[in-house]
Amino acid sequence: MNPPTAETASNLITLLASFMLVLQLLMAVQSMLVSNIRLFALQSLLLAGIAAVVGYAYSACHVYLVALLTFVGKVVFLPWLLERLVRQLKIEQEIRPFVNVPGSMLLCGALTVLAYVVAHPVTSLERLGSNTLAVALALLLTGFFLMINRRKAITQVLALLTMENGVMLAAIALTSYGMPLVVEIGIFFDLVTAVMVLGILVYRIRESFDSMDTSKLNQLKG
Amino acid sequence: MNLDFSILLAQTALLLVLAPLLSGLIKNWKAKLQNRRGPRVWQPYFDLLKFLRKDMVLSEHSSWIFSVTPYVLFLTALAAGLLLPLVTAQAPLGLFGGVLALVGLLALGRFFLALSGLDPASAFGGMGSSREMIISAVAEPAMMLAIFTVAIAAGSTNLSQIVLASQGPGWKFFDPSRALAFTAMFIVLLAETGRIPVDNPATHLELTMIHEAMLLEYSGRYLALIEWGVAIKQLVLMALLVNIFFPIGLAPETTPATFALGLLCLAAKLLVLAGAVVLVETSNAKLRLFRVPDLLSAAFILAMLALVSTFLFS
Amino acid sequence: MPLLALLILVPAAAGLACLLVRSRRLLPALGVLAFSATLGLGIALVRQVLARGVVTEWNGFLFADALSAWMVLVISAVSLASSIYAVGYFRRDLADGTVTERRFREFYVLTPLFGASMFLVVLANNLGVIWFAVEATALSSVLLVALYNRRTSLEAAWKYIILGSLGLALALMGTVFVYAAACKNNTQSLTSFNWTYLMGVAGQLDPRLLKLAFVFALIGYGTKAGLAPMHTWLPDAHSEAPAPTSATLSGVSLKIALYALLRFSILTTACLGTPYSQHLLLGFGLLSMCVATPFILVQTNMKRLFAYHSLEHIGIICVGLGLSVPLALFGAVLHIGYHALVKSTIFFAAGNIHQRCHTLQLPKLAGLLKTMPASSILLALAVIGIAGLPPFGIFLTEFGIVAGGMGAGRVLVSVLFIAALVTVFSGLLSHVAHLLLGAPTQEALGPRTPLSCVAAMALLIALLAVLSLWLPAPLLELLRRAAALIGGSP
Amino acid sequence: MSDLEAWAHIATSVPPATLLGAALCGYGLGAVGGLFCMRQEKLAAAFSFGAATLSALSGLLAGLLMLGGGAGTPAPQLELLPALIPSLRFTVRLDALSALFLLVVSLLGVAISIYSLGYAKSFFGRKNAGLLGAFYNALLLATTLTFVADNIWMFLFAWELMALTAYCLVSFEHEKPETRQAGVLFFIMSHIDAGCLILGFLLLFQASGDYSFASLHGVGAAMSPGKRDAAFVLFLLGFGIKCGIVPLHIWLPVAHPVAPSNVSALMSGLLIKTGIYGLTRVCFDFLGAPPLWWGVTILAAGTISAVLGVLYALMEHDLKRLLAYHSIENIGIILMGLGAALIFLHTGHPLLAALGLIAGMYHTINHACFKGLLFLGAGAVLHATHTRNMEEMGGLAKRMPQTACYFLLGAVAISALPPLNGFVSEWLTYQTLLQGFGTTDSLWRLAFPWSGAMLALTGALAAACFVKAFGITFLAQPRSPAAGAAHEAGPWMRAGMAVLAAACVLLGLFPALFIRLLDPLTQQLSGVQLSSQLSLNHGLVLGLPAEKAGSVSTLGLVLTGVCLLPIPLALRLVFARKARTRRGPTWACGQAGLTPQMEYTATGFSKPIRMIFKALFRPRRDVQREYDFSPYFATNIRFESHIEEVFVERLYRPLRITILRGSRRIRALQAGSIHAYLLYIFVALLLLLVFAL
Repeated sequence: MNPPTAETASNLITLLASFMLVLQLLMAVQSMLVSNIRLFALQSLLLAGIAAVVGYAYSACHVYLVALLTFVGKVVFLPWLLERLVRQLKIEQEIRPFVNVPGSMLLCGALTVLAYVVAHPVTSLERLGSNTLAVALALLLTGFFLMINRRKAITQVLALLTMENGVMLAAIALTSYGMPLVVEIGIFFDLVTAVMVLGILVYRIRESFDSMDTSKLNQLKG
Repeated sequence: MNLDFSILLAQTALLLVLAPLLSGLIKNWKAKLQNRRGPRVWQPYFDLLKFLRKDMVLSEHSSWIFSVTPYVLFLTALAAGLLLPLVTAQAPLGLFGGVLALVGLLALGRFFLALSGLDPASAFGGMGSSREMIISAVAEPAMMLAIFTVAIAAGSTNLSQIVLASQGPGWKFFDPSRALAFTAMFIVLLAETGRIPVDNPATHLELTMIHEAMLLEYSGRYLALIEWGVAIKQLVLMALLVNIFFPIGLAPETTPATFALGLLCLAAKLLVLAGAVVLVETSNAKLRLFRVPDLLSAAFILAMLALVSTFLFS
Repeated sequence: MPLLALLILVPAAAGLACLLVRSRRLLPALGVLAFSATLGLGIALVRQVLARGVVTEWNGFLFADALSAWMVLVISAVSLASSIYAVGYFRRDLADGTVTERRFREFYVLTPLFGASMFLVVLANNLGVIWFAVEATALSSVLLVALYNRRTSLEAAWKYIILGSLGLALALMGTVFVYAAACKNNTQSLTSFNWTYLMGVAGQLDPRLLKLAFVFALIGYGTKAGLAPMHTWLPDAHSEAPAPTSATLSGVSLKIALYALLRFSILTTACLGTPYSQHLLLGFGLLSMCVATPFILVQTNMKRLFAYHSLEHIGIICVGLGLSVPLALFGAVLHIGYHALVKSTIFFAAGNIHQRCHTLQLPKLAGLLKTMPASSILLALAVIGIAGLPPFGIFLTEFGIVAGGMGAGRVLVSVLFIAALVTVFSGLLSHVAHLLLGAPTQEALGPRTPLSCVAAMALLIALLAVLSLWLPAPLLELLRRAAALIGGSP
Repeated sequence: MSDLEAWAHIATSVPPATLLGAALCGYGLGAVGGLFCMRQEKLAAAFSFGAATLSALSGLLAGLLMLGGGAGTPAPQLELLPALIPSLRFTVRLDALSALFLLVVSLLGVAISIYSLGYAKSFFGRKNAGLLGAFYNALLLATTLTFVADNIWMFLFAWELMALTAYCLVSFEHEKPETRQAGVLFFIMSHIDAGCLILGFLLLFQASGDYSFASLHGVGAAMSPGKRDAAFVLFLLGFGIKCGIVPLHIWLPVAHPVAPSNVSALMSGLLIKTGIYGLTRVCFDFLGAPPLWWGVTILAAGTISAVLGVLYALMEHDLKRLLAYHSIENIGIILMGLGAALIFLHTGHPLLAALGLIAGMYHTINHACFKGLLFLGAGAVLHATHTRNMEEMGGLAKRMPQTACYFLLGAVAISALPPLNGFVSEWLTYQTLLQGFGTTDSLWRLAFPWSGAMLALTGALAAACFVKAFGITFLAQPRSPAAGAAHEAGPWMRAGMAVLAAACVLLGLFPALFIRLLDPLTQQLSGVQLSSQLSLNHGLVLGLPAEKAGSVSTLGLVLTGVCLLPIPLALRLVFARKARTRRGPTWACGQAGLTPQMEYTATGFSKPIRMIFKALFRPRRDVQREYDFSPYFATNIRFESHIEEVFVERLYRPLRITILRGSRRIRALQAGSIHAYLLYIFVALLLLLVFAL
């Protein structure tokens, strides 16, 4: 792998990673469910792009396969599944989150700074893209905060999936070609079944409770 | 310890004879101080004789304890007397027990007397035994501390040793610890023998009598035995007090001469103490029942001071 | 004869078979058959492990050492007992309609899969596969928790899946970090992710990365293991699930996640050399014990009471592992076995009481010794066992852990340990005494407890009693090797 | 006579270890037998209590042989079960201290098992007597194991087993809610003291590195003073709860009365002694040379427990609660002896330390006997009148003559009146305290006579309390129809009481003989053999080593009494031959006749003490008066007076309330909202990321 393509590849990966972080912040602010799903789809697309670039940079065919899987799974199938669920359950608007918009923006910023501080001593290991590990950690932490902040079940699932994206980014950034293929497929398969099971549960909860507001699910106390 | 029976018999006889005389004497002197002629000095002998001859009425509710108690009281008092160095420094049964055994025997007598007070199912007996047990309980720590003071000075609880130790050189009485101990023991003596400030021996008024209430149901020879036992107990306690704190005339070994001399000294000392008791009885009124603990706690404080002063001033 | 593969495939096959088989009567038999087969295989595995130290198959993909063999035994014992118990339990549920036909079949499909994924966790060599297997246990058990389809059980299932997935996402991040540290010297293949390889090369791994990995693994797998403060899903899930499932959940599945966390801890100790991971385990263990205490003291729901008690016992095991003194480690490993047996009996008894008296509220229940003598006596014996009283083995293990702690000079830890144990004991005793003794208050009583339920409980209590007083030599050797393994000397 | 010698020869030839083994197996067999034939009550009860009697007998023999063999006999060791973990082994060992307490447990076991053979009949049809027998045997097994355990693990194993079996027995009649609460309180307190003991023993283990008691002898010297004091405080707390030292005693008056009577006798005669055994073993054997404040603390604790125990006992009108409080008082007296001995060990007077030990141990044996006797008597009375309230008894002496005699004998013994065993052990305690005054010249020596005075107060109050207990229960007229219809206890029950009564008399009259048995103990713990100097005139008189010190001979006093008996008899022959005796009504101020309501009541009897010690009891009384037209002509008056349990009201109840309120506040953490749960995990992650890396 000659140096110039490595140079451009790491720049490209850093650019795409930062775009993923921006999308994450947008999701933190956005209150419409459907647009949130689309933002997630876009973020997954960027992740697939990064995988493709890594594949090209190291010309390792199995990374292309991972990029393709990410594209098919996370950009096409999961958003379609979630949108179908949203349409079926006719829930449109995300009700007021716990922390208002400026507050959550501030918190996401703080979490990103924390991610950089934590990732700093470890960045020497990266091969492609400067401090993509920090971006991955930031995605993880902000996804976690998003999950706490939002009341609707679908948004919590989405936040979980963005955390998953963060982990995948870390996998790609830290290791030269990502994790071994079998493990990738296993993880991917788990992700899909998790979302399907969540779907079943959301459907059943929708049946017995009339609304999808998770803060209503609090009978089990003490 | 040569258990020669002569001293044993002499001391037993002495105890039996002197006891009624002493209580008769005290009654007589008390009357004289209240310028009454009062009963003659040996009136108690006649009383005992009369009781012995009279028929006896036992309460229908009482159990075997009612009949056993007179014997227990009489024998424990007598046995306690024999533990005491009455006339000479040699107590006849000194080996069988020291001052703790003496106190224990008197407590055994009191225990059975209190039970016999409860036995005939009358309220007076119950009230008497309850008050008797409680007052003796509160008096016990003061007596024990006074005994401890004396026993520590002598290094043993054996009465003969205590007497011999206190016979040492110099006039021991003015030693502050012995004076305080004597006062404490004197107050305890008043409580134990049921004298005026604590209990009125002469009355039959239900609410004021403590000791008498327990004997209410007795009659005939049982009453005689109990009266005699109580008199012996009084003699024993007064002799104990007198011999420990004023060991004059108590010769180390017993010969007929020392026995006679000792008897004289004992009589003199007992008369002085009886006079003191009579003086206290006539000059004081009976305390209310719940003021008696204050009197006895005063005795306890005195005994405590006596103990402290053994090593504070020496 | 691929022993390890069979251990995983037999329950998986049983699960699929239950999907296809039409007649309803055959399903329980299949479940019991599957797990008795795994028990047999487990015993064979133990014999092989003792003979050959380590058993590997599929060129290193499946791997079994002393610790995993012991876990296999525990899993198969508890699953067998709960499948026997489920026979009687569901016959009564089907009879009074609380469980529909579809849910009944759903239970018999998912439980073997749940067992299979648990076996995969303990037998996998690759950390990624371990993560995948733990995720599989979570997914297969969430629908079991929601079996009754009541509002509360749905809520419990929802919390179980959300917190579980979150934890596993963090655990995945930890696994990625370990993998990154492993392939720094750019050997690029599946084997470089195997635990055996990692242990071999532990010296050269980057300590900073491993510390970060252990932190994420601790929070991730800690959530699945129910360590405080990540334990909040545990009482809801264990009290809402049907009795056989909550027995398996409480008895074994918490320890499966703890097993995964333990693998990380062994790796980190080997790499760092300092007891960094043991101090964290110790801290979280003590925190779990202290957090469980107030909830047990003022608990009003019976199943939640026993669920919080499991939280406390997980804390005990973590403290044992954290002290990493030979006696404490032996105590912790043995405690895993004893606790699994006792806790399953207790949840079986809770199931019986729930079905007989139709309520789990402790104030409403009293005098069960008269109304349900058989399961009450077995519950009393189980509570005596779990409270750590002498005739049963948990007294031995708790004493071992404290003695190990004091021997290692950790006085404050031992004092806290004993204080938590005594407080929890007093809470548990006053609740159970009120439950069992006195005059019965229940009027409308359900049908009598079927024989299979009582048999399952009696089997477990008998096993516990035997193992408390006499450990067969091979088992003792297996436990000593497992303890040595955790202690860092292979 | 020859077969007697043969029997004696056989008895002495069997080694104590096999006898001990036989006893343990016997108890185990009795327990299992009781469980198996639970269905046939008569057979189960007979088998289990019979087995208990025989095994207790063999235990008694083992103890006697071990102690009789003098100081030199080697202590046999026995391995009971194969060890689960190599370092934690089930071994037992019979050294001097264990042998003494084995003697106590077996003596009491024999008497109470015989008693139970008759007492179990009251449970037929109502409760399961086989189960009672099984738990009874298990308790005896666990207690014996506690006394003879040879390593930390075995001791704690037996200790917890004892707490478990005692709990099952205390809540045997669990229909009544007060029994359940008493059982739970007992078990929680026992578990707390087990916790303290575990920590204490492990502190010792830290220094010795090995679990066996052999390695723990004098391990205190190897420990740092701070750790040694911490270990002492932990042991004092742990064993203090089981002994019933005053601030920790609240479970005792609650648990003993609710248990079946044979169990309360066993518990108060024995279970409390495990605490004394523990304290002696630890303070004298393990912790080495004690600092001064240890001895003074135990002496002070003993004094306070004695005085408060008897004061609270006086206020009770429930017969078994009264006896339970007296256990606290007697424990206080034992601790006085042990505390004084500890102080002498510190000031370097082994001779006096041995005397204090002998006083404490002898009172332990005596207390086991007379307290067991009193509880068995109370059990017989309860069995006959179906009530524990003394106010409803009376006149039982005529209806239950033998039980009355035994109870009276016990009462005289516990009130420390000559010639019985209570007097002898209190005499020894007085002598120890007296000698103590001269040993040091620091101000601490005032503690000895002050404790002596308190001991005297305790003795006298105990006498008052038992005049009340015996008088109100047995004398005068029956106050309730049940008491009127009372019948004498069965032959087995009387036999059980007779054994203990005989023990009390023998221990009282021949102290020198039994003190010779304590030689190996004092040799082991304080390095001095004292019995030869104590027994003068070949065993008849008990004297102190110093040549002119005090001495006592209860036998002598009895003989004197007998010799003096002819005097009153002679008086009767001489003067009262013609006097007749007849039965008449008691004097009732001339009115018609005495009704049972006119008798003195137990509450009335203890009224003066309640007035004198008002500050401690804070008595409250309320009088409800019903009247038709004028308050002065009341038709019905209800009087109720009760005292305040200081420790329960001021210390334990507020503690319990704060703990439960705190737990409810913490319980709010699990508020049900998933967002809160996620926040907890998030905070945990952040904290770890920031601090732990």
